[in-house]
Amino acid sequence: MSCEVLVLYFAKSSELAGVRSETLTVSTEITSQQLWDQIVRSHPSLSAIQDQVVLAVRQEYVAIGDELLILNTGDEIAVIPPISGG
Amino acid sequence: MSCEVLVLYFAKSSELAGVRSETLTVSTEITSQQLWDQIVRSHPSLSAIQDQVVLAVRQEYVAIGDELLILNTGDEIAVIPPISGG
Amino acid sequence: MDEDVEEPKDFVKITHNRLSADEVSQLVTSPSCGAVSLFIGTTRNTFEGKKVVRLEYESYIPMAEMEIKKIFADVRQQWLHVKHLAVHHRLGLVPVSEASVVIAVSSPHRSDSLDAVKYCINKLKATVPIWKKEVYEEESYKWKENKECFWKNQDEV
Amino acid sequence: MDEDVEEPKDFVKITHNRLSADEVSQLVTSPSCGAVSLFIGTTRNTFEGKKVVRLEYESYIPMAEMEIKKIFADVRQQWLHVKHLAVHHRLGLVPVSEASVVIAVSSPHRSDSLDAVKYCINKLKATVPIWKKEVYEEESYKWKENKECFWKNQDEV
Repeated sequence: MSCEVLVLYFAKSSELAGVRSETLTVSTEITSQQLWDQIVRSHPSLSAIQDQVVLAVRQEYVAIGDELLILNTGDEIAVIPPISGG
Repeated sequence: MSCEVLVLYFAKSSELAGVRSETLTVSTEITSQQLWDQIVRSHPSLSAIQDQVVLAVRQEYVAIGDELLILNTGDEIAVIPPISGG
Repeated sequence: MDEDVEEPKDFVKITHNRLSADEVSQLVTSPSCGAVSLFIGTTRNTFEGKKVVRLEYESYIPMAEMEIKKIFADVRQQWLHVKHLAVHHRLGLVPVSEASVVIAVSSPHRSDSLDAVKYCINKLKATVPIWKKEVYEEESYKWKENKECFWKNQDEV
Repeated sequence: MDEDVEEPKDFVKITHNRLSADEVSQLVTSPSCGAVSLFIGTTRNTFEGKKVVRLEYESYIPMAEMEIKKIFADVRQQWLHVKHLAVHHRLGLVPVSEASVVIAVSSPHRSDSLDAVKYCINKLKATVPIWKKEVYEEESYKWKENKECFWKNQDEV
């Protein structure tokens, strides 16, 4: 089973990916590592920051790793490089 | 030897003394306790707060006690009840 | 007005407009509170000897608002007497010396608001998805990284 | 502008006018500083269940200014990176919810200004000759006493 998620890119990740958002078709059951790997396949330049990012899934932080995600069409995924607010 | 000092009263001490400032003739060598005792003789109602005050001599705090003060005419003495700024 | 009838309020604004310390402090002022503590983050003119000509902030706005509300919830658990909380964060171009963030906390007595405002700015730097790009005189630039950013300091989130 | 060329400045004002957080924060803002911390003391509407209708402050002004400058000297000894310091204290009638004191401290990094502003307000309450008279609804009143007032806490000064 697969679904269409909205992927958002911010700051350096948006510069590397060359887009600010896009729709990606991914499996509905996927680890965060697999999701990240698929994002990097679409935008190989993102591998430059792979040790420095986390993801956000439905606006909640998710580390890149073994955590299993259950995704649905329309879910919002974000690539979050190191923050610098304040 | 004696001199004329300016005594300032603030907050509750000014209400009790009934004045905000006055000139007092005091000896040029005097302990802060003796100075306070002389102030209380002029305004007996001030004895109500004698455990709660300090003095300021030339705008520096001086506890009421054995400290010997060297005073000159024109020196400013202040009676300082507990503060509540901020 | 009885001091228990006023409900605690939370204010979050992420905006492209200039920030005002007076506005944010007035949001949290309460007749039952004797203390308002503010933290104002301002943009600096140098970084490692390079002259900063301007800064630009961007944010994942809805998530940033949620993360700020989580910080507020943490504060209310730790400091029961905190009354109102406000965070205004500016986005877009921020000239040097202008405020990028204003945080205000009110409480009946001062130690709660002083400690809580410190907690808020420390936590905001670690968890709220906002990014600052510093642009240097020679027109190079750098995306900044808070040392508090929580996934920079540990192996796993 | 180089960050070392701007001299640290101290601002003290004891005034009958209304205080402004923006004004005080702007006094201490510096292009070399990323942080401004403020403390605003506001007048409360109740004391031990009694409704406070107004507050009046008075001060031994020249000595209060000197004591505030002593606090600034202490701050500069303890926090070498603090840049500018400002204290504005209001006198006379202060309506409920308005500011009686605003303290602002700037520093390149935030922890210095946050810690220094806390030190300033704690020390101000202990040593600066200013008095607050709370007037209650039934027109009784009380001269307040800070628990920090330094000669209330020890046998000898």
